[in-house]
Amino acid sequence: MASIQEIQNSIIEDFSFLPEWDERYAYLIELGQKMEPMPEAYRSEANIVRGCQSTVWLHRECQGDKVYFKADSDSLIVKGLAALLMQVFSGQPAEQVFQADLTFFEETGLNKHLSSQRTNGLMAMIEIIQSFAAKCKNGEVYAITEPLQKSTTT
Amino acid sequence: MASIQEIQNSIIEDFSFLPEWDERYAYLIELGQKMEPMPEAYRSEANIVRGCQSTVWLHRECQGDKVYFKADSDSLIVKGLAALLMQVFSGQPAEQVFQADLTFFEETGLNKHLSSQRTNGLMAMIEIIQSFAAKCKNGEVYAITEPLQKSTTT
Amino acid sequence: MAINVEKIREDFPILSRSVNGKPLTYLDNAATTQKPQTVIDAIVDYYTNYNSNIHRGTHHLSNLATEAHEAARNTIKDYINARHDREIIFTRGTTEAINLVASSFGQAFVKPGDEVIVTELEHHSNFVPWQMMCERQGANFRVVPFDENGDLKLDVLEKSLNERTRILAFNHVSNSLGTVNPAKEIIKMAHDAGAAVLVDAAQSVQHIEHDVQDLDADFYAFSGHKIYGPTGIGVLYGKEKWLDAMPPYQGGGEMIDQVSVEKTTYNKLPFKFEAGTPNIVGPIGLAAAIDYINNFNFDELIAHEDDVLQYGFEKLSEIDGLKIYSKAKRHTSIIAFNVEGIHHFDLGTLLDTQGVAVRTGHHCTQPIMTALGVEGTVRASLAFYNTKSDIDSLVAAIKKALKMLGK
Amino acid sequence: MAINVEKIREDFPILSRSVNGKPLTYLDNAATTQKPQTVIDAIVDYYTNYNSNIHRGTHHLSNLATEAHEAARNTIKDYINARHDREIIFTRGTTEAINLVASSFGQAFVKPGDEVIVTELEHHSNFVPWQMMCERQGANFRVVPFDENGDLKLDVLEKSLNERTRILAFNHVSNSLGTVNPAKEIIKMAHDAGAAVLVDAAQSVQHIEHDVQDLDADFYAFSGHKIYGPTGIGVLYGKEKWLDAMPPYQGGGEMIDQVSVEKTTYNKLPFKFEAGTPNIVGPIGLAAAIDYINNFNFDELIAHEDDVLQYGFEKLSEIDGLKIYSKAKRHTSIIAFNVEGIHHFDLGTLLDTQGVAVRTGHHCTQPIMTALGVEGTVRASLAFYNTKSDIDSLVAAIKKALKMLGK
Ligand SMILES: Cc1ncc(COP(=O)(O)O)c(C=O)c1O
Ligand SMILES: Cc1ncc(COP(=O)(O)O)c(C=O)c1O
Repeated sequence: MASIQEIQNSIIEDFSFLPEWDERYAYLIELGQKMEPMPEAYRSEANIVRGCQSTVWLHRECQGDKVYFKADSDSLIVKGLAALLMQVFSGQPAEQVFQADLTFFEETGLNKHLSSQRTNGLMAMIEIIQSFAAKCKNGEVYAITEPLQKSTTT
Repeated sequence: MASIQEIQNSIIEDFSFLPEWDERYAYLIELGQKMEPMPEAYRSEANIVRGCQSTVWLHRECQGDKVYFKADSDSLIVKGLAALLMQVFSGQPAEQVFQADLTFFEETGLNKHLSSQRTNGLMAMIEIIQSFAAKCKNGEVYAITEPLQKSTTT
Repeated sequence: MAINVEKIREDFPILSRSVNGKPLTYLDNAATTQKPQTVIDAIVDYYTNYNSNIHRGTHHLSNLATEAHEAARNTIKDYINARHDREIIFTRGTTEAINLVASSFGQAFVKPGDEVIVTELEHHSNFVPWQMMCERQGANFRVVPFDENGDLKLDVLEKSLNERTRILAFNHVSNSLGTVNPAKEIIKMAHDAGAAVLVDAAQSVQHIEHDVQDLDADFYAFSGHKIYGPTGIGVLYGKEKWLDAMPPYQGGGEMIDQVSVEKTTYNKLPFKFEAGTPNIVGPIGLAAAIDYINNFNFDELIAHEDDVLQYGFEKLSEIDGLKIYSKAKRHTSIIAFNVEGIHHFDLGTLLDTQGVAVRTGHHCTQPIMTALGVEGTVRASLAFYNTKSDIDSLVAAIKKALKMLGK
Repeated sequence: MAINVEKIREDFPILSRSVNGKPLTYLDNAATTQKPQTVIDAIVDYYTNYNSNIHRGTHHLSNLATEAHEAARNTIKDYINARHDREIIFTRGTTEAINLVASSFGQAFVKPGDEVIVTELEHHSNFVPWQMMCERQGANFRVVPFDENGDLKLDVLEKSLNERTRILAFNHVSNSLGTVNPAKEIIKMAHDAGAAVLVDAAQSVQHIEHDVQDLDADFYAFSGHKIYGPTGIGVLYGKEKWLDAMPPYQGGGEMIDQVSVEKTTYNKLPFKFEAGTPNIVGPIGLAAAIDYINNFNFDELIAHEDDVLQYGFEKLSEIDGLKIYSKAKRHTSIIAFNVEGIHHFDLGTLLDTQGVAVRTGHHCTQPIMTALGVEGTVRASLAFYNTKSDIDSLVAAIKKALKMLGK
């Protein structure tokens, strides 16, 4: 599996082929639409990450030294953003996720361009992902949702 | 006795001979210094008109259809202003005082030049003078200070 | 119409900028309005030529600043036709004005078991302060609902008013739907029941009638930044008899007459409610905005706004699947909508890439969203500098966005 | 000294104006400071290019405004060395910051019979809110006196602190005398007794050390307009643990998480304490002011100020009958005085005719005036743009005024 940095680089490259913001949003929307549907059981209250305007469900699991995530949102654009986060983080070693320096938002200009992070709940998602990785690393969690299922993430 | 408007006009004329503000203040200070001392009995709590920075004592009497005032202040400049008010109002018919349109402050530029009227208590003095005149006219007061003395104002 | 909107637009420098490579179409006026150059100039003039602390100064700059600040109070008084300058209290905005009344009126007049009424149509700023006050005073908090068109249920209001009702607070215009409430009628109803009334005029003072004496409002609150003025300044009008009877809100400089360890006495109105150095330049900028408005015939400005609003309703309702929530008997300046199957945030974001600024979300009116059964809406809101061509840009942008979202 | 004051003065446009036909000598900086062109430019830039409501927008202007507003919070956080941005709350000014703490801290932590301590050296804004709070909460209000030199009586303070003391509020620098209180020592004393501490930094943050962590202040308040920034913006720093434990102050937009008729929950720090649309441009202008200061070496700026202050003490004390009240062990930026037999208002007015702006009166510190046994004083107060030649102008103007007053 490619490293967090490698994946970020390839995202940055993908975006560089899309100079217009129209195209970039179209790409995000496509990513959102293509994301594997989230199992209904994961849409629990405990998995909700509330942005000011949209809701994200974020399922997280810890297996061995790795963390796995699944996400969904009622907004397609936020779902696209979540898809990028899944690409970057899901299946990576907890240690790496915890320490990761998230560069691709800045490098793609997404951070400046998207409405303030408070609005879309993105920062909250990232915070939860990284603090979950920290807990996983320290053996404090296995999977956070009930019932515990065999992971379906790749 | 000259009318309120005549007296105001002569004040406006006096000031017009003093183009520099230095001179105008010197004139006010002189007026203040020359004002007849106020009888100690008039420096009562009831006669205090509090400005933000200086204190004015304002004694008021109603005799027949006329009103009489005496004033003092701890500030020489305010005392000078009070002296102008005494010239204009003291000894005039209550009816006239009540209805008077105070033009000389504007015409001399004193209103713009002096620090805000809230600071020097001037507006408060004028208010008290005019509302006293109204009461006098309606026969609601004779003299406001105790003990009631024969008027010493001219 | 006698007004020349193209010329008006030239007075607002920001309107000629572009966003994301597209000309700006600014339709977020209910959130905040843009400022004419005269407002910016008044602020620059203040800081460049006569910045000073006010009211207690003994020097020339202080006189100039005091005079300008107090002249501004007078301009504002005239605009809303208050009786006296001293009935005009400066606050940070509508929110602070309402908090002031909730706190000071509450302390003076609201006892345990008393009642306070608001409506379901309120902005959080005219809801939460009363909720907090009721909790502090042990009073009951009542909320009057609106019907499926966005009109207040006046019959419910009438029944809710009773001899325990101390105060009714409602907005003249809903920021979320654009509903114009029949304010005069409502105020009369409340007064007949013996209750005082606060009118939240944040969305009305710039768009419709705003005569506090004609309305007979006891309190009336609005924000400078929503009426083409600066940020950080708001106005609370209160009838003198109420303001006199209420305790001060904040303590500090300006609101003081005498201070000693034993006893502190308070200054006269309006200063009793203006603790600390005020936003000195705020009223000066706000008065410049009102002077700007006064250059025009208000009715003509508003006729133009209404014209663009009607055009907006027409054009938007032609879009497939677009649902408009603003359906009240009378409304102004605001169109709230959603498109079936589309998240408001996605639509708003894609409008932005096309230079069209609208607001999306709950607009600080969650009780309204709950009643409508939605999470949020898209809201386009007008000012007199908007044109039919802004509506055309909005409609074109929506169509493009819907295509991108697979509709 | 490395700083070039003449060049600095060119950055402040108002300093080159004249007053009453004389060049302006501005010595009223404790009341409010003048603004460098960069602050004015930042305000104009905001209104001309990216004015918008913040935090909840879905459009580009709103992002730009939100970013600038929050970047400003960060600049201010760095200037006072707070731990987190969320410990920086925007208020209208020092007065509102103190009222916020008095109200919310009071509600949470002050019970009947508890004690609150202030000092006799306080501005009304750091006196009256505590007095009002003690009345509401049924707590005891204690005032620590100062000695004949204007220094706090630390032994009395030490004795006043006890296990019932909930909070001590004092100013780092007295606006009336210029006394610098030994803040670290005082804070340690209070903490040893288990009391929280609010530092009124309105007159210190621009003149002396201002590291909230080094001071270990629990709360720290100052006004933008006194540190070369705009009017209508102030800062409350609070340690996160306190702010978290305190109830909100005002209710409304921004400070809300969820609102319903049944239950309202509050937003996170700092927004929990920032109800309503804030003074959006205020922090942006204030950050521009701090950026301006940061162009220089702070110690060098202050060394210059102190140099002019010493020169002022020297020259003023040479005037016959002039009595200086500022005699504390350590002082900064302020000289308070009177001339025997002369009313402060007369002296101030006559200085003004000569273009010299000072403040006269009680300076919102009536308890200090009572202690000194005077009605008021004349106060000359410095900023780093003042020069020895300003002092010379002051002295010459005093001499002329005394002549006019017959001395
Ligand atoms: C020491 C002190 N505290 C508080 C204040 C109040 O500040 P503001 O009026 O900006 O709220 C002042 C202002 O004069 C002050 O000097
Ligand atoms: C109807 C209404 N009330 C109150 C407010 C609050 O105004 P501010 O945020 O300026 O205090 C608003 C602002 O959105 C509003 O639209």
